Amino acid sequence: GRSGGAAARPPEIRLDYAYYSPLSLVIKHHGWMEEEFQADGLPVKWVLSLGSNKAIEYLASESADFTSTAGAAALLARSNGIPLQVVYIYSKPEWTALVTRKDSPIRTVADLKGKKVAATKGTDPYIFLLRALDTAGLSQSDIELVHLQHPDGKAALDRGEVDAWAGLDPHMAQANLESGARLFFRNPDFNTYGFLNVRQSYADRYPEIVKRVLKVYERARRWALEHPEETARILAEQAKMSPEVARQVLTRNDFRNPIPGEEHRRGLAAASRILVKEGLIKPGVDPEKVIGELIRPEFARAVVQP
Amino acid sequence: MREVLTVQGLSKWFGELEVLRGVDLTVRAGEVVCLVGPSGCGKSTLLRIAAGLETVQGGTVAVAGTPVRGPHPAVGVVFQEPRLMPWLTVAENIALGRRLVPALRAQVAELVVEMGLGDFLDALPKQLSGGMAQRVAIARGLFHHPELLLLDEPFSAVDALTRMRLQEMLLRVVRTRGTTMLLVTHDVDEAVYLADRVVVMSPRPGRIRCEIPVELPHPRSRHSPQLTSLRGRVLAELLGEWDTAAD
Amino acid sequence: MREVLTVQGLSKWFGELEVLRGVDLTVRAGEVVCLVGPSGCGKSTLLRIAAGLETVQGGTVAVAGTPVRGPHPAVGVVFQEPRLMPWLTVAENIALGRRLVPALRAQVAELVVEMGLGDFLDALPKQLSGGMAQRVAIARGLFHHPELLLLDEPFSAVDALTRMRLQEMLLRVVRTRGTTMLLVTHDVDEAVYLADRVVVMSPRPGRIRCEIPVELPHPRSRHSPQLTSLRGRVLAELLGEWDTAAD
Amino acid sequence: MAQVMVTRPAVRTGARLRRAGRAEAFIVPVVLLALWETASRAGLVQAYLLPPPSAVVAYLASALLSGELVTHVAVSVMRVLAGFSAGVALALPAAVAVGLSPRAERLLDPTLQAIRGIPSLAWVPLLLLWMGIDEAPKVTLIAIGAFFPFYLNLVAGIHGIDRKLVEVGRVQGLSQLQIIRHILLPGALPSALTGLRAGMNMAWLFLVAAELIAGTRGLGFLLTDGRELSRADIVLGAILLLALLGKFFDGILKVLENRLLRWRDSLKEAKADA
Amino acid sequence: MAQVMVTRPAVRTGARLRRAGRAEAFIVPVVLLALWETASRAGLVQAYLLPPPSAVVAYLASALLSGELVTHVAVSVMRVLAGFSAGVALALPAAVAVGLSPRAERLLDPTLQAIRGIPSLAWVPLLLLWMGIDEAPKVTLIAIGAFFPFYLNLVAGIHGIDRKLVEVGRVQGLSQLQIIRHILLPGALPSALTGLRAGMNMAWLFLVAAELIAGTRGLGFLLTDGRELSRADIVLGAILLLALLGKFFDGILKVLENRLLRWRDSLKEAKADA
Ligand SMILES: Nc1ncnc2c1ncn2[C@@H]1O[C@H](COP(=O)(O)OP(=O)(O)OP(=O)(O)O)[C@@H](O)[C@H]1O
Ligand SMILES: Nc1ncnc2c1ncn2[C@@H]1O[C@H](COP(=O)(O)OP(=O)(O)OP(=O)(O)O)[C@@H](O)[C@H]1O
Ligand SMILES: [Mg+2]
Ligand SMILES: [Mg+2]
Repeated sequence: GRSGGAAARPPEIRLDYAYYSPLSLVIKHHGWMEEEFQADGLPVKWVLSLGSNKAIEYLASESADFTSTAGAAALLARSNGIPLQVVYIYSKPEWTALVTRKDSPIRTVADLKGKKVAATKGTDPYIFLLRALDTAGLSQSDIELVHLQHPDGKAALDRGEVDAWAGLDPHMAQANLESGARLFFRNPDFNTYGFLNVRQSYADRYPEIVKRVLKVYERARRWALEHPEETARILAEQAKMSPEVARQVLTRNDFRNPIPGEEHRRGLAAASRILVKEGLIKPGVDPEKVIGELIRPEFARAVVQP
Repeated sequence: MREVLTVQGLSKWFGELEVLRGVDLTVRAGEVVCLVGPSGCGKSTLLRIAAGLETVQGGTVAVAGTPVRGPHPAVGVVFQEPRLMPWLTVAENIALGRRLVPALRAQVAELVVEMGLGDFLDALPKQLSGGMAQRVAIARGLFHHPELLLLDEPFSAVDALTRMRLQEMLLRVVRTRGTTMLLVTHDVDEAVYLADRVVVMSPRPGRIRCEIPVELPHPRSRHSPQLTSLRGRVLAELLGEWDTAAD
Repeated sequence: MREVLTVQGLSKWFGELEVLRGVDLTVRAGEVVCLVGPSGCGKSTLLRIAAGLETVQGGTVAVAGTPVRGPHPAVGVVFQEPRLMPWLTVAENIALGRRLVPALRAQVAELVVEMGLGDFLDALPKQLSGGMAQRVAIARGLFHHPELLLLDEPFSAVDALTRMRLQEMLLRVVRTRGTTMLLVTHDVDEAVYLADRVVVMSPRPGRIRCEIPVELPHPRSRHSPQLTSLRGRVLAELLGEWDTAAD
Repeated sequence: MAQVMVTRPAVRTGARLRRAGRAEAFIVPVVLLALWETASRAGLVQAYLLPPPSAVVAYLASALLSGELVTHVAVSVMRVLAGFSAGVALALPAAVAVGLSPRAERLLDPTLQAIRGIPSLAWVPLLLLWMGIDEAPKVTLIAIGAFFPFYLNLVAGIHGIDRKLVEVGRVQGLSQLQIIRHILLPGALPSALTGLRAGMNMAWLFLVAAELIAGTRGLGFLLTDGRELSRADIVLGAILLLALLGKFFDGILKVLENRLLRWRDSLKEAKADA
Repeated sequence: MAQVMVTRPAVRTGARLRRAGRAEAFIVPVVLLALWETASRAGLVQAYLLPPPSAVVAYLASALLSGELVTHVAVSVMRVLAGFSAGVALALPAAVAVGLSPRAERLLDPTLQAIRGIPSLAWVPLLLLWMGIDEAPKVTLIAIGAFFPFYLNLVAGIHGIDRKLVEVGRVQGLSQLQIIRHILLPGALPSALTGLRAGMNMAWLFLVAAELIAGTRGLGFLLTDGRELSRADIVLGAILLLALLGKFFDGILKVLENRLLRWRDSLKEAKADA
């Protein structure tokens, strides 16, 4: 029952790890989650998420209880009725940017007018692209949008099939190192953060568990801030990246503000305007309300020590 | 004597084609009846109906007094083609559906030797000559000791001497097991030599033109004057129908 | 006279099974040779070798002086089974491989009528009786006017009267087109009636036991005393071999 | 002894029976849909996980009205038909060669069998690399999908042809080409038709992977897009349409099969004749 | 007139010929690999897009040494075998029922044909929902993949059986079950074996989708993971292994096919006997 409070406990701790969430890799590498719950005899089950949409599927189908996604993906899911909530920000990543070939004449967003640009619909790079266009007074109809999966976008750019690409790490870092692809438009604020989500009912039922999981995340966050080199090594090893790529990816992660709050609310609100305009959020859904329901900072507030 | 097969007023069409018209035929227990008639007149069809393999448009068919609704366990059939399962050996084809335990295999082997196929117990159908395949089919028909055996030109592919041997074997089966036989043949000599009664059919649509009893005891001499004269009668009946049809 | 088929010292094994042993046989232009022998002695195999469908272990085969390496355009074959393409109609089977333009269709129709199958020009094989299918196969073998025609028990599935009609037709073909024929049969009457020479084979491994010339002009009378005595000779040869084999 | 076997009255074998047969086809799907709807309404499954059929139908209706659905379907059908035709057209000569010549078999078959093992998703980056992002790689991927089932079945069909019939062709003086045309292909037709149906199926299965390549239209795209957007109603709507379209094209081939194989004296035709 | 047809010396038909045949199988792949390596080295394609075979082999070797590869292969093989067996075991009774009974055909076949049209990727969210993320959904998805080719071919095989042979069973007094066992199944065996091979292929194709479900091991995972990480060498290594393993299991079934169908008097066996 819901009244269980501290006494209520799930049969196991099920959470994901993802190449795009360095903290999850750090925790898994050190075995800290297992350590935390060992005394209770609670087994820990790790699931690898290969992308936000998979992480959401695991969460929605109750195959996992803590999963990592981009903020926009969590917003889309919540607006489509999946009752998830963000309890922790594992990173403020700059995992997306606009990329073009080394020798391309494209220098600014304005140069994209009439050009072919690759992106994966509904994902952070896609939202980033639209927001970037907005800064130059352009809209989606001013470019030729080519829908490609992230790795395919990288290949298409390299082969000259498209003029630019709304890239995503680690593909972006790799493109940069391999072929000298240029990140010609960057803006960390246009990324929608790395969200650690739980189902609302889970948070209601097992608040103590949520706090203890976040405590472990806190431990990892502090450690990562103190040991950037080792964090990069763990990332390279676990995510099979070359050390250079891992280092580059890590420099674009900011672990300083883990508590979901106003900053994230604003970020999501900006993203939601794009999503509504593109018809990706169903008509009749009020984004403000959804964002309000999505963000649940109480656990992080209780755990994070300034 | 008990009627093993009773056919009354049978008519059969294949779509637009009338094949049998009002056929009446009775075969009594222990009898050997030979059916002769021009090619395509419906002999095989009649046998298939008796075997419960065809629906009809009119008339009745009964085996041992019971209306035929499908294949009957006491009725054996030797089809016009060998119809061996290509994936089974000779022995397995003969004992179709049963596991070849040693005792059964011995029984099969005996029959195979009687058929003059001693060395081919484990051969596959594709390794047999035409006449050999036909003999395997006969062995299969005999193997489960049917009360009524329907044979459709069973010796058409074997040489004169093998044919005689097999004819004797059939007569032996009739004598020892009391099997009733309805046998289609186009060899008039064979018909009068084997039959207690020869039934002559007319060209399509097949009717029974006449029945010619052969009231000679076995063993018969193949060249006896009685048989020669019967042979003439049967041929004349066939020929008569032929000429009628040709008009 | 010109040798159309020449077989010398032929030997053939199927794996461990010796089927033909040192067979010599010559067929001259315009001749009709009938091959008789016990079931499984290798008659079909010999025909298949002459048709270029089998490899051999020894000896030579030549058609019109040329060594046989595969099917020869001037050689026609009528197999022991009808082997009709089930997806083609009677007419299409007979004209296999050629488009049935009206002129060709008329030719086919003529032949079909001659075979007594007038109504079945457009029937599918599954709609034919055993004897009808066999007649279609004969028509197909004749249709492309071969110089040498190899026939494997072509009349085994037809009734006595149809058989006689077809025999006359074959003789007419020999007379008018000069076709040479090698015909396997197990009907000794048929052999002596049709043949210029009857070749008797021994049981497996098949050898040529003897050749019996039939030096009677056509038309022959089926019941002439000469034929009856020849028939006796052939049967005796067959029987002799049978007894030898049975020892 | 009573009247025995009377043929069933002609009426039953005709239209009535056929109509009854059609109705029976709907029993299972209707029962499944009813169960699903009930489970959804009773709250046994969360609507965000598995929306009830009514919600899926509602989505499809709205997409139909907006005209969007017609485009998706039309685009996918065109791609599948193009890819299927190309795949089949290529598989035919390959299968004939491999079916007939042991040398061609030794040379080609092992490589083809290995290529057959490459999953559709794995082709995407390769095709992108070779053909870019337009229609070509999509149609090619679908063609690859359709190629193998047809190839495999046709080879098996040719290998299974009764040697006796081929011999007839040879002694009747048919050329190699005539034998292929008049004996091997018709003889392998039953297998080939099975292969055609399997190939059509595979073409639809590969469509989804194909439309991962730079598409904004098509049912495969709709499916991926729905997943990307966490829209279960879109996902299920796309699945439903894919299943129905697959069934529709399979139905066409099945009718073709029944027509082309009327000559058979087999179990199936025995039933149909009765 | 010269000596005519002498059988080829026994030696040639034996080991030597077979060895020559095996060698021929490598001509095409070796040529392809050589072309690819040359293109890579000549800089015609960027190594990070399509690394040369040597780079792929290098990756495979390192993964083999670390022991990782063995795990991936073993896990995938186990899944494929489990799913394949399950799919085939379910397809057998379904196909027999549909093949024999027109009623079962009307009832089941349309629904199955529609389900067949659901692409592997579309199953992933559904199976996740029903079965979670462990082995069950993965094996189930592979079983679904293997089910349909076997089902389709076996039904076609049963439908195509010569009615004449079934009649023999009936007049010999065989029960319905005996007819199935002794006549229908062996008679449909050639088709069933084609279906088995196609089903095995499909099992491998569906493996990749199956291993999208929360896996961290298996070749399908390796493939997806490699793409997600932009590691073309991993992607190609996985493709190579999938192709080889697919070929290997197909080869086993092909040997089985050749053995089980020795009784046939068909083109294939005629060649083998010669
Ligand atoms: N399945 C079928 N469909 C249509 N017609 C058929 C079928 N079976 C037989 N027939 C026709 O029925 C007629 C009689 O055939 P049946 O096989 O009974 O002849 P038969 O007397 O046995 O001839 P034969 O001596 O040549 O074997 C033939 O004209 C044949 O064309
Ligand atoms: N493909 C084959 N493989 C193995 N053995 C075969 C093959 N074909 C024929 N035989 C064997 O060769 C022998 C001769 O066969 P063939 O068909 O020539 O006999 P036949 O004289 O025509 O007999 P029948 O009068 O019964 O038709 C038989 O013992 C048969 O078992
Ligand atoms: Mg008949
Ligand atoms: Mg023979």
